Amino acid sequence: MANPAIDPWTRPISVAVTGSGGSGAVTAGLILLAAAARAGLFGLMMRSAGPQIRGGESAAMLRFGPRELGCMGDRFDLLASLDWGNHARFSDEISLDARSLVLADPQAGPLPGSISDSGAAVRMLALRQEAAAVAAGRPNMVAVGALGAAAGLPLDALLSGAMRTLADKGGDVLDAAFACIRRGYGEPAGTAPTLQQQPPPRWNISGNEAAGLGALRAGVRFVAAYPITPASEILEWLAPRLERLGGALLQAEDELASINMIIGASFGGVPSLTATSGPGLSLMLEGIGLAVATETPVVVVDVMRGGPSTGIPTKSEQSDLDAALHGLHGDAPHLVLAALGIGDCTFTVDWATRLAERLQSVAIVLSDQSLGQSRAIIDPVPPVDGIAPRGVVPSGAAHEDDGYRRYAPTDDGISPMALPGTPGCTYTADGLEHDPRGTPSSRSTDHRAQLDKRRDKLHTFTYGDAWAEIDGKGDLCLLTWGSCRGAVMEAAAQLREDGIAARVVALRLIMPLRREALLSALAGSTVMVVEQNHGGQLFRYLHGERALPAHARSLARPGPSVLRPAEIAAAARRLLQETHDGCIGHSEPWGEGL
Amino acid sequence: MANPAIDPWTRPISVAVTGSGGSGAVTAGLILLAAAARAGLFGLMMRSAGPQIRGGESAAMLRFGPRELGCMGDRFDLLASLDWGNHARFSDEISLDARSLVLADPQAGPLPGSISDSGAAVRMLALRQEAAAVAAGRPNMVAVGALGAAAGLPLDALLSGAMRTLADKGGDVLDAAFACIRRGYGEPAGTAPTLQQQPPPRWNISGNEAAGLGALRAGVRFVAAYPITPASEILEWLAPRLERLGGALLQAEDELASINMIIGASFGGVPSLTATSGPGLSLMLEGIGLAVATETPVVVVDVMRGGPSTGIPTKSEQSDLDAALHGLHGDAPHLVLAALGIGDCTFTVDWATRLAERLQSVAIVLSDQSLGQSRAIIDPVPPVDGIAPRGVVPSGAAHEDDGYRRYAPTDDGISPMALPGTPGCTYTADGLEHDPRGTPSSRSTDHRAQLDKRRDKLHTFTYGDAWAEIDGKGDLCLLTWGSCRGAVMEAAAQLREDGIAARVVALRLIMPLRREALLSALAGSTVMVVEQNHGGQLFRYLHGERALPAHARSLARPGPSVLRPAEIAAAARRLLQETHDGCIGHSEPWGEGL
Amino acid sequence: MDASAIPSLGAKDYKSDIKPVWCPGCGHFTVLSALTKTLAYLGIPKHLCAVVSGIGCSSRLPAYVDSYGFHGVHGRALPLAAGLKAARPDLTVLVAGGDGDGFSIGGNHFLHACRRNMDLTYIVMDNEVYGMTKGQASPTTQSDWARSKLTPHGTGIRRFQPAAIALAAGASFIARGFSGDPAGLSGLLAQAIEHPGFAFVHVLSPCQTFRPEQRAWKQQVHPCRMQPTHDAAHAAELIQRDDGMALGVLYSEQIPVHAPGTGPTAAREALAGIERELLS
Amino acid sequence: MDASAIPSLGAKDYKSDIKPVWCPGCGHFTVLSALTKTLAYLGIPKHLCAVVSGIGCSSRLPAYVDSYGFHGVHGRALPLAAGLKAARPDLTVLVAGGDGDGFSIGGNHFLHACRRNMDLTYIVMDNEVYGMTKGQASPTTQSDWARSKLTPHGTGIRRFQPAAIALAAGASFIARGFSGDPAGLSGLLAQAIEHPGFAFVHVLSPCQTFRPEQRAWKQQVHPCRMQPTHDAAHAAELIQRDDGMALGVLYSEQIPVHAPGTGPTAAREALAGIERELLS
Ligand SMILES: Cc1ncc(C[n+]2csc(CCOP(=O)(O)OP(=O)(O)O)c2C)c(N)n1
Ligand SMILES: Cc1ncc(C[n+]2csc(CCOP(=O)(O)OP(=O)(O)O)c2C)c(N)n1
Ligand code: SF4
Ligand code: SF4
Ligand SMILES: [Mg+2]
Ligand SMILES: [Mg+2]
Repeated sequence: MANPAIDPWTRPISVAVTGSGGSGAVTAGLILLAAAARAGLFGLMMRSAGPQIRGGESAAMLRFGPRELGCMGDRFDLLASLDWGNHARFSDEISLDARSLVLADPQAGPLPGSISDSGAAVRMLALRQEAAAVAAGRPNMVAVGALGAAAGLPLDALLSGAMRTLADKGGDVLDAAFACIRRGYGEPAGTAPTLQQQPPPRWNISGNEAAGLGALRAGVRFVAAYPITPASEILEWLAPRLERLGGALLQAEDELASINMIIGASFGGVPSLTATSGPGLSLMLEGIGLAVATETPVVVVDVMRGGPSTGIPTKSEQSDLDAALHGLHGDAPHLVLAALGIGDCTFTVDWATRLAERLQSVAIVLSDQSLGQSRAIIDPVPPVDGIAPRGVVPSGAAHEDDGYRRYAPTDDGISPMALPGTPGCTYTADGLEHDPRGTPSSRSTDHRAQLDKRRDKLHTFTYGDAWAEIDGKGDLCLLTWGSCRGAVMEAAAQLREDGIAARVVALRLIMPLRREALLSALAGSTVMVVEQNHGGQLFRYLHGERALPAHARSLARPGPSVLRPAEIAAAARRLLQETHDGCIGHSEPWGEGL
Repeated sequence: MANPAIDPWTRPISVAVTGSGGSGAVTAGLILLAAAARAGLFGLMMRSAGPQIRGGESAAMLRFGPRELGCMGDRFDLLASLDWGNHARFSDEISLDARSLVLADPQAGPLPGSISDSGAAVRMLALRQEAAAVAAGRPNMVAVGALGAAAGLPLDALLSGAMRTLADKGGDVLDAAFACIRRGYGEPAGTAPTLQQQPPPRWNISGNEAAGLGALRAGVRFVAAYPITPASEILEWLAPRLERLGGALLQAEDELASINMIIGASFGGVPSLTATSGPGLSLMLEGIGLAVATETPVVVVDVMRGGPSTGIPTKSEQSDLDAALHGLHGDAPHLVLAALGIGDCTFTVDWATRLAERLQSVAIVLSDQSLGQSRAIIDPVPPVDGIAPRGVVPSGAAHEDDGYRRYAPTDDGISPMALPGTPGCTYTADGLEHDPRGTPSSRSTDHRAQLDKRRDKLHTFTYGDAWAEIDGKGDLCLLTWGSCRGAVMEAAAQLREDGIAARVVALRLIMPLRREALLSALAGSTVMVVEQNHGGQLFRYLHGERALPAHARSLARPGPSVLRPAEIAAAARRLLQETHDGCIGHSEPWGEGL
Repeated sequence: MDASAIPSLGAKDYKSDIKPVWCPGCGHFTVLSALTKTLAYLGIPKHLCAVVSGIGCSSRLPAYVDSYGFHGVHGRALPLAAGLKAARPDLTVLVAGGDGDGFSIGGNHFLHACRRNMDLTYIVMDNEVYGMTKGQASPTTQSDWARSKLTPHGTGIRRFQPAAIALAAGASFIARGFSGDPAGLSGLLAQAIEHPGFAFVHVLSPCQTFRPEQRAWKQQVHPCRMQPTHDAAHAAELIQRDDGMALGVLYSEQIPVHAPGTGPTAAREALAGIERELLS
Repeated sequence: MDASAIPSLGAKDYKSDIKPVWCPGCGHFTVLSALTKTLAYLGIPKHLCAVVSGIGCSSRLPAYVDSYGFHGVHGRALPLAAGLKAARPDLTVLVAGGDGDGFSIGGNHFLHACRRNMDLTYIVMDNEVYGMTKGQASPTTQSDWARSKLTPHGTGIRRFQPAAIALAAGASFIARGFSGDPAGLSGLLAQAIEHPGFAFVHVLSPCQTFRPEQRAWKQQVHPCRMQPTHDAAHAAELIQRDDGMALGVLYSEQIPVHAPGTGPTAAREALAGIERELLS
């Protein structure tokens, strides 16, 4: 049944399952993803749903292959539709062509025009009928079997994937699933599987889970938060695990409370974090400023969604960069980092937390819906090391006669922090400008000294190489940040296939900008800045820091759909053509246009 | 008694009155200011106080002269100290030199070192003793008389100034004041004055009052706000006056409420405004984003103070620019304007409100403590005209069969707004992304269309010349914004006296940036960007917009003290020197340094 | 008022053509129907009515009513409505939302709206859960409800008592309805809309998806045993003793309505007079 | 407890060397003294005490106490303190502020702190005005107080009733003190600090500068006539009938203290176990 052109061990393949809400498209996707992992493949799964809370329609979009996958591809190899009810909603996201294969249930009614027009091959498969033959059988499980077979996955991987995914359902459900998968696979009989081969030790993880793990690794033991899409899963994952580690999660009454709760906890000495999305970030800004002014380390993870305002809560966009960089009133330097992929959510949150603790500063970590709510099969991410913990006044330390100086100037701008409970070091942290002891002051000299200190401690720190991921060489440089890195890397690969050498620079530490390092990474190249927002927010920021050559161009395209490798590669080709023709003019930062 | 070098009809003179809280230094200043107006002079008065709520120490710093005064000078001609208690706190702000005259009460104890060291002439004046000779006499009133005489103000102007300032006090207070002023003036006897000459029709106005007036002129009839220093006077001035005009001011429970209240009122068709300072702006950002997304016109006046966080509430700084420009999550284009002087608070709030109404957008107007809480004698500011009012669907208008399309695309991006009460046009304004009818939509095409519309309506509007004030010609361009304009203008005048031709460009409309116009205003000049903050916020923003030449330099210096003309002129001279020496390198945006 | 006497004629005209995103069986559907029925019954012209809300499943209601509407941000419906009412006293302004929107993030505005007694009707569809964000505990959730992943052992803290808080904050009209009793609910909504001043209607509106056990509410609700009292102190005791399932008007009093800036005395003076005062 | 028996010995040691910004005669001075006296009386080690506040004249208190302190932003002291207490159950965490800070901008946190019943003591210095911003009406200001320029005819709306709201929100300890009765206040503060759970102390603390008429409070306060009751319903009625001038413990009950994440059962498992579960 396998299609010889489809071999996920050779090149990544893309598979989609769509259906109306409740049809189980997402469960089918999760099983296929787990199956791919069991079969030793890497994988990625994104999901898409309509506005309905329950019901409506949903789609699981998967990709698996022999290497880590940072983005969906440009096209789909396989599609199984559980019904055609709202398929139109996904036709943009799931592009098919003559090389694609569509599995359709004749009982589901006529094919939508978009399918016939795509030129994809269609194979009829009686999903409902096959499922009906099994007690409590469900068509989505038949689809799992059929897609798995078409994708060349071993049956035992599929069954084992189902076992993992349906672990908390009853045995009857599992038995029915097994039977349906077998029928879909075309091997209706058989016993329960034992997977022959031990799969490599990989993670099956979502970006939101990965962010939670990064927090735990860095020592976060207190979280206060208010639920919001698409950040809630970070909190849901952390709540029971914090408890297991002796920490706690507190559900706050709102985001004003949650940011202030973590400031209080961190003042008490416990590394603390909150997670939110755009509207919550807006509400937290006053509190974040307080943490900056009092030099209380906290971490805010913003899982971005479509903006402005309530925007498009279930879809991804990189449009909160401006607010994260510049949203605080007053001069309030802090750290802004972006996770470069699903697994990188672990690294970046881990690193950000350690930096915030070390530098007694705020770190805002930008993730987004496309990372947070997608799952991947990846190699485990190593923990961060080499950053000293928060500098704390040891209990019993002697200090000057004039009292403990919480905000004393030091060479690196970091003043040791006395935690409550330390005898002899009582002080009051204050959001008012203050002198070195923390006493409110409106003197120019105190203001200047503290402004300098809060800026310089961030600028003079040695951050090492993790400020960016840099790949490849070439005269063309694709400069990007956050979740776009996956698609940009794949675009660079496509360009290389065309003989165009391209380097990719993906920023992880956005503020403070490692300007000199960035300038040397860009040196001599034609630069295109790729990001998923309307205003070209990174592009403008980098120009503001005078960290881009004058000819740099912007590829900024808003959500809700994520950027595709081919879209980026095409823009790069146009740019090179223009450069070559000598007609490259002043760069308009708005529009995806070049 | 008058000093021939001191002639406010020829050149501006500076006068300070200092004392401990309750000593009446500020009242003395207000009388002097009113007196100057009565005498036909222009004037400016800033005040400074310590952290105490009442008591502590306070100073009135005045300047008056033959032309409008946009800033304090670099030095003081006259100082009267009511007591020396906390004089040290003001010695930075009130710089004296050998040409200065200090009036000191022998009963107030020994002169502080800073006075003797300054080389200023000291004249002893028995303030307390003179006051004691009058029933209920007060030393500050004696000081008014003495300073008035030293400054060359006519006695009847002083008495008339006292009458205006003390109007709501009893007749006894006024009589005592008159007697003391006469004694201080050196003309102890006499009858109540009648001012011979009719003073020119000028305003005696603070920046906060001026902002309130701009709002009323533009039609604002609803204000909701939460008190905060240094913005409260806008609200206090407006509350009774709105009522007189049939409008209302609602004191909200917090800033989250106040921004949403004005959105509701504006949705109902009434031009609406709120005023706040940095911490309140932070809290309003989510609501401002809602106004952007729903295209509901509102105006937010931010009277800036020292930041970050609670910062320095009673002192001025221009450090909220970043937050005003970029503080909103998502791509949320809006208007940002800055008042260029005390009187310009009227013009800029008036213009901003009309723009917001016309463009169905949010206008954030930046003022600051140095404008808001200072008073000036100025020529009345003419009202804004030539901007069409909000485009509203007339009652009884026909519209397409598919219902009223609130967010229909139009040529200029402005879709006529139906006010509640208009039959046949019911719709729901929504902070979710929406289609032209306002129905929530997560389609890429709808998102893109609305993002484009919200951006383009701001970018394509014809703003006319008011985007900046441009003065002078020359190879040196001092580019500034907001309250700094006064000092920059005076610095340019100082440079011109040295034979250095300088032009001044002061931005009033900061976003959307009139980039082409700015580039041509800067063309061919050596540019120095002057602002009162730590990060060089305008400097970076303009670079981000690619609206500055590469060699532009930044003079960014934080508060609390305001920038002085000589400080700016000195920086400009250093810059020219460096340029001349050919050693002008890469511009560091931080630090005042050049 | 005999609630069953409310004619349904015309109710459909108050429904917009937008399809609700709600799950099948969601209590909010019935609240929508009861509301449109009430608007028809009261004969409020569609264009003179505005429904304001925050964010949540319940807060999606305005778009489904064919009147003017504002779907604002989470928790801020009440101030937005207060501004609208201050600007436009001619409109009937209704505010709709959920227990999360109104009592968690919006709790402060609830307090101050009760005190402020502007002529608004506030309908909270309480399902004791955050429906829209997929099932976290809200302030009204029982402290031992352990099915939210954020609070896997339950919240462990006292429930928010909407009626008791409204009373303590100074609300002049407090009623409780149930989406399973649409006729009764329509009657309460009509009284609330006609009440001069701030009227709070606490509606028990089950969440099918995250709180299926709320189907039992049908059996648990009962008519309010207390007579509507005008004595706040007595009402405070009665409401505290109430089990939270009593339907009807819990409190009602007539006090002056706060109508900022709309008094008949507000003379429309010319701006010129104000400008003249600025002269030095 | 006989309040006059509290020894003042050592109270001075709890005062920092920072000079208060308060006006001469401000009620907040006495609250500061009563507090330091109480800390001395209870013998709470300075380094194990933390005072958290928002913004306002009253909120400047932490810097004047020689303990750890946090002067946060306006209205957010309670959540900051909740986070600190969750992280550091070993500390005595006190929260101080004003009527504007606590009941206007901070009203929502007040509600939820009462419900949450963490072991915090919340001292509100109520002067029925915004002192720091120079005299605007606060939620507790009488509706006809017309001396604020923002509300020149008075607010026209009902006053916020702190004790009634606290009770309705579920607070387990509610007392009222007066800065003019420092001994009585110390006694109440001691009880509040010793109360396990959330203790709310409403302190009448006159503003000399903007409410000089509050000097009359001295004559108006009187001891609380009600016996501390443990029946919330009954207390609700009593507090509603109270004139707002009764001093003493208005309500007190013993319920489980909420102590997130500090249960003795919280096993300190290794992170490795959690990481292992991620394997595909
Ligand atoms: C500032 C902000 N924080 C969080 C959210 C996420 N959010 C959306 S709806 C909601 C809760 C809704 O619960 P409720 O009001 O009870 O309505 P229901 O869905 O139960 O009807 C939350 C937390 C948001 N949209 N905005
Ligand atoms: C977000 C924010 N809004 C407004 C203010 C201004 N502000 C400072 S203190 C205060 C009111 C203080 O009143 P209260 O809490 O009663 O304290 P009091 O001064 O009367 O002791 C206000 C409105 C602020 N600092 N921050
Ligand atoms: S999740 Fe619950 S509240 Fe939301 S629509 Fe579904 S049933 Fe209704
Ligand atoms: S203004 Fe009032 S509250 Fe503030 S310090 Fe002065 S007397 Fe006290
Ligand atoms: Mg709910
Ligand atoms: Mg107060």
